[in-house]
Amino acid sequence: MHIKQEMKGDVLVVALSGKVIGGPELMEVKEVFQKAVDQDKNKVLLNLGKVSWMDSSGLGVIVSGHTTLSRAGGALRILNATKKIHELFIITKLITIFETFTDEKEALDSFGE
Amino acid sequence: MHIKQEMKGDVLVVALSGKVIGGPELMEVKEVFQKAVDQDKNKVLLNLGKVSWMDSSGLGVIVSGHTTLSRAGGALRILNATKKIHELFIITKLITIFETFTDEKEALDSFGE
Amino acid sequence: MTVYPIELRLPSDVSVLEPLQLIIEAVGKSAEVEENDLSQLSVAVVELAKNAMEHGNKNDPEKIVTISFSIFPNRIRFLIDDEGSWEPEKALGFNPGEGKELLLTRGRGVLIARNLAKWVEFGLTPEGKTRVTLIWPLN
Amino acid sequence: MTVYPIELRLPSDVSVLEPLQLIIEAVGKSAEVEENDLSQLSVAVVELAKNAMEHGNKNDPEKIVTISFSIFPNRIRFLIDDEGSWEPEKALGFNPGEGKELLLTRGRGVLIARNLAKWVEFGLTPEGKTRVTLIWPLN
Ligand SMILES: Nc1ncnc2c1ncn2[C@@H]1O[C@H](COP(=O)(O)OP(=O)(O)O)[C@@H](O)[C@H]1O
Ligand SMILES: Nc1ncnc2c1ncn2[C@@H]1O[C@H](COP(=O)(O)OP(=O)(O)O)[C@@H](O)[C@H]1O
Repeated sequence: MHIKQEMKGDVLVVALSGKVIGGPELMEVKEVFQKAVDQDKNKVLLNLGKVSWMDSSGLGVIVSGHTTLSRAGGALRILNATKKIHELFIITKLITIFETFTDEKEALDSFGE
Repeated sequence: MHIKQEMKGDVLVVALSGKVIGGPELMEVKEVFQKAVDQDKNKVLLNLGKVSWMDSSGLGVIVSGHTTLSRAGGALRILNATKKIHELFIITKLITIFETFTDEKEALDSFGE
Repeated sequence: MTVYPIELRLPSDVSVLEPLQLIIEAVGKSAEVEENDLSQLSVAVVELAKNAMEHGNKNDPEKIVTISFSIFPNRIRFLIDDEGSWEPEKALGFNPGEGKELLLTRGRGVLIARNLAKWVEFGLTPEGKTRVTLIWPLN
Repeated sequence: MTVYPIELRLPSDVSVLEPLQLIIEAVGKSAEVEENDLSQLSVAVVELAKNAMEHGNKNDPEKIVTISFSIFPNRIRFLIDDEGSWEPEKALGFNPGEGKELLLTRGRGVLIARNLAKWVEFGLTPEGKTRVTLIWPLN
């Protein structure tokens, strides 16, 4: 798994790629969200477009990010979840709490509303 | 593994495809050679171009085919061995007893010489 | 035709998860599971293997998770055994996803495995250890 | 860093060869063996596994071949154990390929495994059973 971070306007875009399978790597993702809040960047767009494999551990970290960011008055939104990852959001009903996008501009704009 | 047979002039072209890994399948290949001799088709060109995996069991059957056909006054020649299969022929020195070709016409013509 | 199971014995350590995921997809491939379904199969099995390591074996790398699989003409059967002795009834009705539970960071593994694999059954081996059976139909 | 081995237990039956080939390539993949070298790795291991089934276990499906593998940073180590007790010296000098021997239909497995894997060592387990060690370097 790789993590790439980039500011676009006042939104932190975090792009994961590869396999999100568990172990110490997942802690890193959790820390990214915590650090974002610490630095007052609490609008985060998580790009999952290049994630080739993910299971419930990945979802757990995403939920924890959601909680961390919401509490700080921000939000975590999802970009480009593949069909299979989208299915996991549906199975677990997480789809009801996450806004998901397939267009980056639209996703970034949504934070301004 | 699949076996395809086709007469081209007086040469029987036997094309293997897929994995040549062992078990009852290998017996089938052996029988193809035996049957060819029984039917007086003892010039056989073995096309390995579509074999994705092969080990020493495959080589064993090819050697047995060589012996069967040579004894009947014919020959077994090899067409389109992939780089990896060619390497097996080199490692085992079988390259010294088999004529190998990368061009079908040339291979077919070689039987007439 | 007798079907002989192949057994995979894994120490309870996160380092095995990645090879495990690829191995399970290799098993699926050899049973001719469609390319596009392989990752769903591996997600389901890895979820259950993680549970076995974590809840059954308390992440003790000396404790083994055994995954045995048999490829039948119409299905693959996976048996996922750990060294714990769970009361399987606890698995019944476990289903987060309403109200506040939605925000728990865990508790989704069984739900996902059950949804992807259609048939996941919790039980015990004859020796009284936790055994999860997952059936993956082939067509 | 402790490296924990994963163990694969295979009944001595030809039906396991195809899943085994794919599983070994999955192991290679997870150790980042180059795509193009995967089939050489699987040929080498399958050759040795076939020998273990055939010569060690006399093709008795009740007898098990155990392949355990450990992925180290610079190599994968495979241990291929069967239930026989071979005198390993017999493996030394075994090398067909001269004169009449060239036309034998068998006897090429070890030669091929040794050439593809660079390091193949015959020995015995502490219990006196046949163990073949194959080391696949990683770069
Ligand atoms: N193999 C097992 N041994 C013991 N308990 C288990 C096992 N598998 C699942 N469980 C129990 O079922 C619960 C639900 O599992 P799961 O849905 O995967 O969520 P999580 O593992 O994230 O808690 C676990 O918290 C655990 O209590
Ligand atoms: N695991 C084993 N147990 C006992 N004998 C073995 C084992 N592996 C190899 N051998 C011996 O070494 C010989 C050479 O093996 P190999 O080169 O693979 O040729 P083949 O298996 O075709 O005879 C075998 O014929 C057998 O006598």
